[in-house]
Amino acid sequence: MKAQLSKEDLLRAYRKMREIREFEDRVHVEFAKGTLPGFVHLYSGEEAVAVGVCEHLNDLDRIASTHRGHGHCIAKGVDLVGMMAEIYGKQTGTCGGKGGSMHIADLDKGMMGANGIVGAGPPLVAGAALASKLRKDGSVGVVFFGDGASNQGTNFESMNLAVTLELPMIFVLENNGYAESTSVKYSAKVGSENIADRARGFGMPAVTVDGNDFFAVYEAAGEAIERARKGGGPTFLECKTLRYYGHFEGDAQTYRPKDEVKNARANNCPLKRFAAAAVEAGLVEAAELEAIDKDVLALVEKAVKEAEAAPQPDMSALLTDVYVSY
Amino acid sequence: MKAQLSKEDLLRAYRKMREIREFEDRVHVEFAKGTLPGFVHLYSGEEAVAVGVCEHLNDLDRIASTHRGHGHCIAKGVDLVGMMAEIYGKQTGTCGGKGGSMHIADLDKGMMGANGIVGAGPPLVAGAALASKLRKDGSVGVVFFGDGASNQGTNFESMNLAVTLELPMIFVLENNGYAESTSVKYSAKVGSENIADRARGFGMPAVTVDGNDFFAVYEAAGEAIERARKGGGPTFLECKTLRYYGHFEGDAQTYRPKDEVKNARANNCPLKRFAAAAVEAGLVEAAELEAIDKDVLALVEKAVKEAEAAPQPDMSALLTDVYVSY
Amino acid sequence: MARKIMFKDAINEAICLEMARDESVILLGLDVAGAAGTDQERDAWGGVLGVTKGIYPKFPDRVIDTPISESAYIGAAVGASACGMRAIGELMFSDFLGVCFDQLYNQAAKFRYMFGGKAVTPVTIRTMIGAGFSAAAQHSQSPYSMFAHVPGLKSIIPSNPYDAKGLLAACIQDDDPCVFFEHKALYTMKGEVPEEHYTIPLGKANVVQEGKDVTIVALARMVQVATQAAKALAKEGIECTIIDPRTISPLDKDTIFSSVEKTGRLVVVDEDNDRCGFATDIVGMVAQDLFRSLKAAPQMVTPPFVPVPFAANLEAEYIPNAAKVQAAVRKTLE
Amino acid sequence: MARKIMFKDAINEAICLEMARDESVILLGLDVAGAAGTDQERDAWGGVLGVTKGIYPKFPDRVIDTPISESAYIGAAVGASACGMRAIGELMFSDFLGVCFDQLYNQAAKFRYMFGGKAVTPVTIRTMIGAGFSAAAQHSQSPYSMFAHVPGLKSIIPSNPYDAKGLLAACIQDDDPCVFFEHKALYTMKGEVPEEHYTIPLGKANVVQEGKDVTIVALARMVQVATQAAKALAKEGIECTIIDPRTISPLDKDTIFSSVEKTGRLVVVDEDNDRCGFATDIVGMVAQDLFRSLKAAPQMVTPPFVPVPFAANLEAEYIPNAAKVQAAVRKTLE
Ligand SMILES: Cc1ncc(C[n+]2csc(CCOP(=O)(O)OP(=O)(O)O)c2C)c(N)n1
Ligand SMILES: Cc1ncc(C[n+]2csc(CCOP(=O)(O)OP(=O)(O)O)c2C)c(N)n1
Ligand SMILES: [Mg+2]
Ligand SMILES: [Mg+2]
Repeated sequence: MKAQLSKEDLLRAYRKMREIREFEDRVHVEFAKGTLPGFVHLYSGEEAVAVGVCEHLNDLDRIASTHRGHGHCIAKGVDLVGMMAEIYGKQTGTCGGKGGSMHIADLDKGMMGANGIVGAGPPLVAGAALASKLRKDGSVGVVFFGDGASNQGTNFESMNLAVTLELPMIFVLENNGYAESTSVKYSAKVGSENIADRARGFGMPAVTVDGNDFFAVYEAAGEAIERARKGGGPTFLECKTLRYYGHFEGDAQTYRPKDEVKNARANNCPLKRFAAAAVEAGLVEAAELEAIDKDVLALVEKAVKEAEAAPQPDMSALLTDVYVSY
Repeated sequence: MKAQLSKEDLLRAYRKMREIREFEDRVHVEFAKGTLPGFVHLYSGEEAVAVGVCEHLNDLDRIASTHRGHGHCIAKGVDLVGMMAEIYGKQTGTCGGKGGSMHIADLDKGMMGANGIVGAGPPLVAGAALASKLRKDGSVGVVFFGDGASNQGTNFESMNLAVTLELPMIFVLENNGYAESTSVKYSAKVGSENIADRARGFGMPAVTVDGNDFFAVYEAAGEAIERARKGGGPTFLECKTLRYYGHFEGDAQTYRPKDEVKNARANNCPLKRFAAAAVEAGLVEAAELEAIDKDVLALVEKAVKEAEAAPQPDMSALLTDVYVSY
Repeated sequence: MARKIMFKDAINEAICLEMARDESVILLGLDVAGAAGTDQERDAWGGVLGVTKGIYPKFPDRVIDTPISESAYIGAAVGASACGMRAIGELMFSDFLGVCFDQLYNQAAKFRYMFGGKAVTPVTIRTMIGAGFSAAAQHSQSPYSMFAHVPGLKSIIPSNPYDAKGLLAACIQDDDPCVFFEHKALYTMKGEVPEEHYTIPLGKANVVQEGKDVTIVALARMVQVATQAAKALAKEGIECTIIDPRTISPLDKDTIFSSVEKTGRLVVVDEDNDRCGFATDIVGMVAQDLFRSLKAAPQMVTPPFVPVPFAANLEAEYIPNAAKVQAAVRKTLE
Repeated sequence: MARKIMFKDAINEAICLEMARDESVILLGLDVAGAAGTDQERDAWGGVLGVTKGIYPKFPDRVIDTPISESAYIGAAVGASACGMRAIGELMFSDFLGVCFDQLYNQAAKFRYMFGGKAVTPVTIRTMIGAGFSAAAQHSQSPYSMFAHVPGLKSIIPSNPYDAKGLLAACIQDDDPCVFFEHKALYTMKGEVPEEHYTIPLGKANVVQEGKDVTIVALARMVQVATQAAKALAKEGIECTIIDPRTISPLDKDTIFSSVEKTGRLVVVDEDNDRCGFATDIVGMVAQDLFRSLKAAPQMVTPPFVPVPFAANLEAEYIPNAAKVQAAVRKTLE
């Protein structure tokens, strides 16, 4: 738990994590009712990663995300109400209902998009980081990607490119142990437990942290981002975590040990751990956190109600937004 | 210099190296006359790599090559006379004149093709090695690629796939210091002098050897191939070497230090080094090597003459060989 | 042949039969078995929509889960096939072609030609196409025209369970690189499928129904849309021939041409846009070769030139429907 | 405007002018400067055929050599452009599209639509096309039809130095993703090019010559072939209109259509095969929309459906030539 985090910081970080959890848990419930369309991948359980990293970022900093993007969006400041409407495919959604869960983006917030293509993010963020570097505005690019995605060629190429061009870029590996039903032990037998070892071979600093420990992520990310802002080049940050739901909604999850999620929820929940540590250290009060919980609950409820009530996109939207001019 | 190499072995290896050198030097001369079409990339200077590796291989073992493929073809036993005709675009060429310098292949010899796409080889050889593994015939797959190609995503993905599936595959990196005009110091800043370090991060054994020392390559390749044949999985073998000509014929090479090639030819020529070592150790006689030189000179002369005299492909060849059946 | 099974089970059956018949047939892809590296039972997924479920237990050595590295494993399927295997590589969604296209475009497709006829690369790529699932712009495309454009590749697009089984078996047995496109909306379609092994020749269209007035050409799910339209039109006395080419490369020009020669009218329905797509391909070749037989302007019913939208109402409008096909048919009769 | 310069110099000039005008313009690619990491002078290559030579010394920070990692650097060009830059990414040969296509196909092309109109991605990809250099199957292709098929991308194909400069400038200034195809056989073509800055609007065809009998549509090097054919035909009294669309997406349908309305006859000449290609695209849309104006079957002059062969005689036969165009024109007049 770092001195540099003020009470305000702590409460804001907790709120973000709670927003993600509440949002995802609610989407899970709504999806089960059959009211939500498409493929939906939930981020519950991994909140400390997105928030631990994004708490260091401002709107000029860019992130790119994955198919499991809701958490990154919320952490980067995308409006949760618009996100819910987007997932419902409504006109009021962040992308006017044309993108959906896998394509939420908000460039003004520095959020370059969730992405349906595994491994698409790293090159895009390399470009963002190159823009940062050329503009000399001290901004950075952060790419989030999974253990499965870490095997995609785009990711390796981008690591090398970031080293070659000394880009202000952070590679945040969310190692949740699975790519769909495939264990990371199979897909990335790097010879150790840590995929970060592979990044070190590319000539960049690489660290592995407990991704369920907000403070560990926050600290490591802070160091990497600071270095990048100062022209020190890219860093690889591996965060070990776990997703609480299936790969996507509808996944029977027979590939997981029976009590894996139950145990994690009970003993290794990033929100619970954060709360316990912060309260114990006397930095925040339990009641303050509970107040946030209530607030967020109401916010998500409002988001769902508004999304349900919102109109579908106007039919004319089918043909617009393909080109700026054509 | 290893005991396992009989005199016959040594003479054969030397002959192969000489064939490559003579072939390439002659293509260089012929190209300068303006008689040869297309893009031509010469292998002179790197002979010890192709031959040091391929001397361990038989026709069941597969290799895939690069744009700079002549050396690998010759080392793997492709007929040099047919190759020359192919480079001339003649009907008697290895591929009937339809492939040319960048696409010489001879599947019966386990030569899966030179390739115009940088980084195309590793996935193909992963497949060949998978076939070997499933057939349990003890064969292996070897992919040759350059320092530039080592940055291509396909290469990284294939390293990981080879580790995951424990494939009998050897990655032979021909680090000749340049990709076109770009230094490896720029394109692969791995934090050390050795790209092999990067491979180690993928969880496979990796070694770096002097690629101009036939015996060093031979020994390291032998170990790797042996391990692969026995089910021990993939190995990465980095061979440091130098090309004597430009990237392709026509390259002005202003990016090279003035005397780089001259010095290398004088002091670090793989053929000279082989000859000196073998003769000094009393394993072969200088006269035997000279006899080979003469032989090979005549062979290449014959190849050129036959290529020049050979007919162009029949016009009907334009439309054939697209499909087995259509 | 009374047994009815689903399209996806027909695919599964074809793979199993071929694997049983031929030891060189292998299956490579993401979670094609599932649970690799875990302590739980394998075969946990059978592909993202369960199409290959149950194959791993039968052929554990030959059903191979891979890391998310399409270039490497699709390329490995190509490479293995150039070395005597008959690999089936599963590219989960055809939308992902962009991460591995070179291994098909410049490698598999060209080996035989570049190598002077000496290469044989009997690889089969299975991959999903199609909109209608709110899967948005990167999981709903039907880019077979890009494959059909490439000399050296064959492109196969079944529209029903019977064809799916027979065509996939034919692909696996075929000595050329085949790309087999599976429309995800058809997976649960039921139809009569013989239990025994059979193949359907590549390059032979299916005449779904014959009618004297108009020729409709349609693929995959659009065959249903065309059929629906034809039913409605029949009530007005308009008789349609519906041709399902089933494979667009090779293309059964003869069947299409001889129908257009009879009807003089052509409508092509496609789920992909028309710019350099399948619809213009058919209309273009008919216009060139059968101009004198045409009684009216050939019509294309295709989506607008936009990415596939997410919102359900937009997506429904994006996909060609029977009403639009009816209108196009009527236009040829004006 | 008497100054004559080469096509490749026109391209170089367009890049320099845009870089000078706009700080956000950057150039990324393999050896676009050259000698990176060596102790020798930079700018050693200026791209594989020297097209960008001399730009690095002027703008050393913005001319960026990259490792051989097309997905990463083409993707970086896209990403940088989504973040306020105007990146020019050089994909050396368009044949290499398969190693990086996703970053254009699913990313650059779709951002704007998927993100509800909020993204602007003014990236330009420069890439070589064309046969005729004995560069064989993997370095001689002209796959622009695959790009034209993708909603969200623009495809630009200049045929002369003047157009090359003006169109490339327009691409760089354009707010949409543009793919700019440079025929390698045109690089040494000389033509009048003003020194000053100018742009040519994307989506506006060039009517190379007007003639009342037949409309010929051709791109890039095929414009020369068409012109040669037209000259020969003129001697027989056959007058051809030659239309160079210059950009195939957007396509200037109006210019093509109004010419075909006048001539009633259409020949499309293309250096790429016709299956789902540019030739069928034009013929298909004309057949649908202008059927009543057509006096004869539209004709396509395209290479056979085979990879590009290496041997000089085969390659010469592969590429459409004036004699074949003349025959096609005559066919429309039979
Ligand atoms: C190029 C590509 N290949 C495959 C997929 C299908 N897919 C979507 S998510 C996923 C697993 C990703 O695993 P990981 O990167 O570990 O992320 P996680 O789902 O665990 O967050 C796969 C295979 C895809 N969307 N894109
Ligand atoms: C995908 C792709 N990108 C770029 C090229 C152009 N190209 C051909 S060879 C080469 C350099 C290769 O360097 P390296 O791998 O070190 O091999 P070397 O030439 O040194 O043997 C490049 C960039 C290509 N053929 N394919
Ligand atoms: Mg994961
Ligand atoms: Mg090199």
